[in-house]
Amino acid sequence: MENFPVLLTILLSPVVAAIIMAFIPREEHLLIKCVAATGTFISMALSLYVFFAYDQSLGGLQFVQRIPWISDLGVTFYLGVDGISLPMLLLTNLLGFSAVFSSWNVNHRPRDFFILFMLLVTGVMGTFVAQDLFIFLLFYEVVVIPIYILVIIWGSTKRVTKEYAGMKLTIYLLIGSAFLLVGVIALFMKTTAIQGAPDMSFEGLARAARYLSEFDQKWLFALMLFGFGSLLSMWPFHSWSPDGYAGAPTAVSMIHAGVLKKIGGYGLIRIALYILPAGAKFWAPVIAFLGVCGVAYAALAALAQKDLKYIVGYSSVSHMGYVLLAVASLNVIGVNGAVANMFAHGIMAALFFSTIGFIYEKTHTRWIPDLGGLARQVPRIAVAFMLAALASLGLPGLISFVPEFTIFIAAFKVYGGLAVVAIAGIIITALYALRAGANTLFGPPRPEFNHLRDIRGPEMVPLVVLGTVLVVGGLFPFLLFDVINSGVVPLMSQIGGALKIGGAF
Amino acid sequence: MDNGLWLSLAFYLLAATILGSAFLVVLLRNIVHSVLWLAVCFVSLAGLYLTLDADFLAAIQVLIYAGAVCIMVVFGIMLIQRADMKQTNLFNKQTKAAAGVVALVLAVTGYLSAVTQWGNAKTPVPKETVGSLAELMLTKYVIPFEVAAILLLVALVGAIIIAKEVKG
Amino acid sequence: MVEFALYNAWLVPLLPALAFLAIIFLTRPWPMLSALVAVGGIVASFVVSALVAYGVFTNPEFLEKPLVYAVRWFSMPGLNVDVGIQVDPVSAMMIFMVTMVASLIFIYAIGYMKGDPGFSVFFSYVSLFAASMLLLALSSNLVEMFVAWELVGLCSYLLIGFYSYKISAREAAKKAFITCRVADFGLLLGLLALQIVFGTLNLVELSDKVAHYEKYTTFGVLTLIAVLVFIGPIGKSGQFPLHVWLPDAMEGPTPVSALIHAATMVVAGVYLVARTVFIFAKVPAAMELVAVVGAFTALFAATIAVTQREIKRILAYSTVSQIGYMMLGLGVGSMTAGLFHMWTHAFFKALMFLAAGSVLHALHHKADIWEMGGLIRKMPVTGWTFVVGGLAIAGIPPFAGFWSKDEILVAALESGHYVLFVMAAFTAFLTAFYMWRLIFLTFFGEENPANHPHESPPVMTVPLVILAFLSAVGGLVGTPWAPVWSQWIFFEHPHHVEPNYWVMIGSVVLAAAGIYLAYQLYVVDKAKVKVKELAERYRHIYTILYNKYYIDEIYLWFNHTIIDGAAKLIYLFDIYIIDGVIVNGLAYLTGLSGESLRVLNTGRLQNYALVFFLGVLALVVLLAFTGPSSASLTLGGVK
Amino acid sequence: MNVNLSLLAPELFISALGLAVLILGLIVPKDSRHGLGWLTVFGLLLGMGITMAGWENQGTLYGGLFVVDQYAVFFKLTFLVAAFLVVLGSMRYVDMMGDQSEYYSMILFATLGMMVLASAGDFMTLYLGLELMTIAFIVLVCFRRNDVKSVEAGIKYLLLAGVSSAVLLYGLSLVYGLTGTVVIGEVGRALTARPVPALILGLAMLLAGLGFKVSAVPFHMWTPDVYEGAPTPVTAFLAVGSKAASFAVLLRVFIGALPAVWAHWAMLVAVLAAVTIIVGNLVAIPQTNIKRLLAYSSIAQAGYILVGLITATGPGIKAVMFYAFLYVFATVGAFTVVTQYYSVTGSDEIKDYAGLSQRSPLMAAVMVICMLSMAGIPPLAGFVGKFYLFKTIINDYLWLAFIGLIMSMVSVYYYLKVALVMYRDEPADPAPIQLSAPVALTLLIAMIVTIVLGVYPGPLSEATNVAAQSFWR
Amino acid sequence: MLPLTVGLTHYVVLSALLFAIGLFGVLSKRNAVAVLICIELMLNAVNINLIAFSKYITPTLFIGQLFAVFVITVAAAEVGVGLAIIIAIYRNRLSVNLDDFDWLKW
Repeated sequence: MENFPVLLTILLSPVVAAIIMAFIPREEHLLIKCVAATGTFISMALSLYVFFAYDQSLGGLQFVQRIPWISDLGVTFYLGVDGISLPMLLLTNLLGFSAVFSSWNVNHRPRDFFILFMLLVTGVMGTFVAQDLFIFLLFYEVVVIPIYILVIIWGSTKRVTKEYAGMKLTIYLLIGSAFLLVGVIALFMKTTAIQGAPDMSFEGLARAARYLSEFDQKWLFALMLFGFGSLLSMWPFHSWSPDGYAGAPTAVSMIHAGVLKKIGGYGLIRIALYILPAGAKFWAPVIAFLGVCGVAYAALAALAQKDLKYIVGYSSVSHMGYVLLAVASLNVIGVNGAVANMFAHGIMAALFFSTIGFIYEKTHTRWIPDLGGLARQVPRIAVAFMLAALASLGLPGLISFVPEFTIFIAAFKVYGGLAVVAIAGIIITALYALRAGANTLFGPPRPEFNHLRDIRGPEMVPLVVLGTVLVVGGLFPFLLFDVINSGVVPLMSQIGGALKIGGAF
Repeated sequence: MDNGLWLSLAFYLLAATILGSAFLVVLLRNIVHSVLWLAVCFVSLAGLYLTLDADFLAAIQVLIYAGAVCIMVVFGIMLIQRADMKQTNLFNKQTKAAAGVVALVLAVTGYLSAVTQWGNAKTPVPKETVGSLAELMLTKYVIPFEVAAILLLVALVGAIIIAKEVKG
Repeated sequence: MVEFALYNAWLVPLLPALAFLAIIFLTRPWPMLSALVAVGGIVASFVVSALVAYGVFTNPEFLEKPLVYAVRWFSMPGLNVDVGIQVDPVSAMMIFMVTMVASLIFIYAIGYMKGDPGFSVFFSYVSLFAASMLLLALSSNLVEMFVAWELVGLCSYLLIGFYSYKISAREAAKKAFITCRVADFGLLLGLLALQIVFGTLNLVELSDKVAHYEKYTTFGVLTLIAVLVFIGPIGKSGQFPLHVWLPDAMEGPTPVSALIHAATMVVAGVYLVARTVFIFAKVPAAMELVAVVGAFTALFAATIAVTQREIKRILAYSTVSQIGYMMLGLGVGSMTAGLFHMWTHAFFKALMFLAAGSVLHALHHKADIWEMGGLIRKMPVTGWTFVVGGLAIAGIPPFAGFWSKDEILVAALESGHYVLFVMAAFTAFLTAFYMWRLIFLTFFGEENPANHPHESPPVMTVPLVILAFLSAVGGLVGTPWAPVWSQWIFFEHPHHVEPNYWVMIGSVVLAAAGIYLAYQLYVVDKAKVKVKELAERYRHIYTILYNKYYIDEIYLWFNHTIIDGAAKLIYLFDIYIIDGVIVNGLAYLTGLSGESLRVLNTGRLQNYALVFFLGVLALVVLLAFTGPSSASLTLGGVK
Repeated sequence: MNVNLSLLAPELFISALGLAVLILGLIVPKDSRHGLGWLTVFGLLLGMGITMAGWENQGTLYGGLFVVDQYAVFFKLTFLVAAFLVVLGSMRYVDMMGDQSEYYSMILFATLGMMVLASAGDFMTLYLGLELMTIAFIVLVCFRRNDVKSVEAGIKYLLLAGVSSAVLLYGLSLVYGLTGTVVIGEVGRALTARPVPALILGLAMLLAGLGFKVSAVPFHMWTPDVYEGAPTPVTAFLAVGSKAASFAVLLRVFIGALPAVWAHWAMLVAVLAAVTIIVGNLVAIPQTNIKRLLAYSSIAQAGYILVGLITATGPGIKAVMFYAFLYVFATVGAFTVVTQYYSVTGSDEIKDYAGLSQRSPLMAAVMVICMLSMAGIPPLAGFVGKFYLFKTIINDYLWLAFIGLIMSMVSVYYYLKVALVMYRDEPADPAPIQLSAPVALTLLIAMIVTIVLGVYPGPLSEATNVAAQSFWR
Repeated sequence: MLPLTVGLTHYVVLSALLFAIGLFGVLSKRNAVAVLICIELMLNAVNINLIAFSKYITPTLFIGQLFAVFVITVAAAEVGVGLAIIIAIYRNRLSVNLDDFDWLKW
């Protein structure tokens, strides 16, 4: 087990599943779904193993794999996990596995669907285990195209057409990544000039970037901020997010809102902040401001929505505002909170989208005025919905409370009044989350939904898996935080000099 | 100097013919007339080459251009213009714009060529032009030469293929 | 045994929590079994609590030093949060009271909820509710307390909205949660500030540090923190101006009302203030605030209660008013008095709610007291127990309410809060009046022929009787002559109250006056002419009171006009400006430029040649007029 | 004169092959001319082998007139690979067109022209190589001589190529006049940093003439028309072979002969690259014909490759080579799909590609992957190529990097519109498209190489590094 | 030296003039054949340059002349192919008017 390439196996398991599926006749729906489930299950099981086998006392990168890759770019095929990437990896696999079951009823071209979905999951995972910027970039956009195709075929047209939604999602993120790419290339050239030899690993870049001029740090960080920020749906670069989620099929919404978005936050911490701390320090107030804007703005916008997916879409923009605010606080607590909140939001948003997916599948509508009283007819869906809604509003005992709490501490300490605005967001969040829940699930049951069949069998998997994580993570936050902390502390101590912001309180 | 004077005279004369006939080629409305003036232009060019001590080139010019090319063009015209030849070579709608652009191009090329301090080797050209060219072609420049041969083959085959009547 | 209970007090919240899990995952299909599990859980918890209480109240060491055991919940550099159990007299009293009342309510609910399709779910919810409340009581850390605090809120949400198919229930639940959220926002800010300033949220450590707060922060900040923390209780305990959710919470099943209003949720605010009293004690201004809010709320709610017609709604406003009393007690510096009132109130208010539930049960949920009357003949147990509750709340000795109310009044007077004292005294009069108005209209006078009441089954009446007993004697633990209560429940040093006979007599007179007035108006005057006349004469005041000072309407307006309006505005801005103009606009421009450039490819090859030579010209011009120097200046290019 | 003929082996082999195909066409009966395709394919494979074998065998012939360095060899390999893939993927199409022997020999002679171009050490060889390639292409473009579009494309290409050759020649003649030599290396030594007026003119004309061949804006106008009208395999070969060869010679001329005035032309090339990228990508957006769309996209690609020229350094040359190589696979892959689809349906309109993903998942996948590689989406080869290209200019031409990368993301828009039609829509005729083995092989090669080069570009990167270093030897 | 005395510059300017005339024809004539012969004029302009440079710059090397030979060869080949295409297109469209050949556009 010592030298077993765990991460590579995790990464390749869905790919292998996809390849197997390609050779299954397209009519064998059940077999295809089983293969997909198996592929993601292996990844999930292994990532759970990695999560618990990770030696927190040792910290740092573990399960490392390095293969020289491109010599003149200093690229190594460098996989590894630390406390920051580990939760993200686990999250991806939890969601990947759940999403397969959320899509259990896809009967329109399921083979294509699941093949693309496997690629999507692999791409997302790759970004979290890559420790080399180039390899990170390779995975970074793998996901874009499967998502586009998934949206245009299996998506749904509501306020905007699915074609528009998919295209907007794709192009928006790609343009963001174009800026990121410019930043990366410039960073690469500058660090190569400093070191004399190219090195694309995160550590190598960070080592060399220390000698960058302050000006360079600032503008490079700005580019990365734009790139990662638009992926994180940082206000005002968020408008792809609600439309995109609304157009996407359930599984894509789950993965996209659940983990893909988090690549933005992860990149911001693991790459931008780590490599360019001085730039981060310069831009932190701006990030905080945009984060707070996002929290308040998107929460209010969510309040005005009548389509369930739009509510969750705006809600995710709002929640990512917290992540930004946390990152901007530039201290251990904040970054801990940011990573944890990404994990928490991932689980919660995925459960939300999964549930909405089931509601839509069964009632053929997501329009709140057309819904109501579902709690009586489909109680399990109602449970899932309420779990997600309550997690969304940061109910203690569910996974998102402690992350938000830590974020608030960090942000309140650093930004005071600005943070208060963000914290006030919890009120609006409660308002829209409960309103959505009340108007969908409660009230007089509608006779037209009497025949609905509650989720059962494989459909229960997302609720069970994600709900369990939601509760367990909420009751035992140290499970999550100890791991994250073991990654954040070394990172922050490495860049502490550049930040020169007062340490722990 | 005497020689130079004659040369100058010849140059101006030939230049005037070349430019005049070239103008006519462009301006005339009958394509056959244009081709005829083209032949005149080519012949005078051959004369110009003689003033540049390029007798072999002059010969080729007459043979290939004034002879072969012009005849070929006339054949071509005959194949496609079976009716009246009078209005066969008209100007298109962008003539004015073209004139403007050409004027600018001419101004730029003419000016930039004219103001350049060109070198002048002041060495006479060896008399043995044909021999020297032949030797160059078959030794140092054999690759371009062979390529030219293949090129002609390609052109030949290509012309046949393209012009071949389509059956059925 | 006692030792075991003391050191394993975590069982107290855990047992109901386990009951919750067991019902949800195992016994849900079998209602009676579920009920048994729930009752078993809470009774077991009561037993442990009783042992804990016994252990605490027999060992004065707990007065000096609370028993705390905790485990790490999560930690990172600069932030350590423990979860633990803090056993001291206050928490022991609290869990004892909560488990006792809750046990009775659970048992009562077996009868009350019989036949309800959500029977099992109901018991799972109330179990969770009890667990949360007990965790709140035992918390050793403010974060933990906040967690429990919110869980209590969640359970109240679930229970108020228990009849979720009713739109009113759904809205009431939402309103309760969101109103509390607004308050929690303040509380959360306060907790954050505490953590940031003092670096800990453990109660024991915090109280040590706050004692020397000068080392950490300024007086101003501490004041702010105290005020922020107090916002939480304002919401949770239904104090003005966040009391609006509480009357609406009557939409839940009656046992829930009892649980929420009597023993548990609403007094959580009082309990929190008591738990963090070390902060308030340092900040007189915050104490004043607590006292003023309490007194004002007491009076304010009482005035509303006078005009209400629905039985549970009157009780709800009475609760608001009574909690105002408790806050007043805490605010004037007597934690002893405040908590004492909480203790007695738990019994008599639970009693009244359950009795009211019994009435509603009998009348098939017809709630208007004007349509009742003479019920005592058909429902003697319910009626007479309710009367006991009425006497207790009105403050007639020796019933429980008298002692605690008296103590608060004395504390207010002694601390020099004369205005507040007068307000409280007047409230006492009003309380007696409206409560007896209710009793007279409901249980006495003429029967309404439309009703066919019948006494409730023993499973409901037995708890009523027990509670009536407790309401009668529960105050005896804290009489001025035998101040057992104040020897155990106090802050810093025992608060010994000398019996103040003037206040005693005064309050009894006021209570009697209130009851008499009610008797005159509602019993003697059979046709209720005078009442109608009064209502007519003071029409405006009556309307305002009947409409609860229009506070609900103001909030509704604020919510629907300001918040939703802003939401709508932002949404429109989002889709038309950010998305429409900027994002789609850029995309449209891109497409448009493509379309327009495309037209240049006319298909005429001579156009192409023309463009070609324009290109050549452009190149020449660029080359000729942009040397390396000027070009590099303009486009940042050549080295 | 002692001539090391082994250096000429690839060229000799290909010309022999071309002649053989031509002659065999006269001998072989009409029905079995199909075999000529296979002969060409295997011949090209052998040619690749011969060329590869000469990787270490470097030298110059005739005093620098013919340069065989690894730079040239790499490009020759690129052309041969392109020709190989094009022929392999289009044999059925060619059988439908008829005149196989002429077609294949033209392809081979065009390849020969490119190879000569890659090795050209002087202007005359350069010119003849260029013209050999061009004339062969002209013939190929109007090979479907009963198709109006094909012939129209032919005449457009002929006349515009003639004009551009004249301009190029004019420029070459001026450079010759100024330096007294036509050998590229000697020109480079003879020129000084201060340009005389005629050199400015010559520079502009060279850039325009070669810009025409690589279809740089504003010399690109012929590209869409010719690409649309030409037989699709020819378009593919035109897009990859002709373009790559022209880039090979563009680099040779500008970096080899004109480094002295680099400071003057660098900015020009940068502007040209920017304009090309912008116009190519923007105009591709509204296209409805797949070939036209790919034409505009190839214009944009030319803009990207031009970026590598700007710095006139080893990494830039390397980037150009790298990109040219991967571009071959992406383009041929896409065009092979177009060819195949045309043979089945007779349409090149994008809307007619509806449901391709269901009729032939492989074709749809190859199309999407190839297009996205052109757009530079990781982990496909195009991304690595763009990375190499832009890394050379990032320090001095940041604005160009922004333009280039943002426009490459814009380009995804029109590529995805094709994907949209192929994947979302239901096919009009749901019958699966049967791929013949060679076509399937071509598609697989294109797809796999495009992915592999994107994921593991190490070896190619090494090779291009070596080749780029050989440029100055 | 008198400007009248013929030197290299004269030839170069003459070349430029001829090039321009040819170019004008290329840009403005409708008849495809006319455009073709105008291209020949442009090529001849180049030849003037080449031969003049050959005489004045490298009189003994004959590079320019050789270049001119190749240009003439290629030009002839081009004309051949060009005429073939024109014939083919005439057969298809019954026109040699370049303005008609705009089926391929945008």
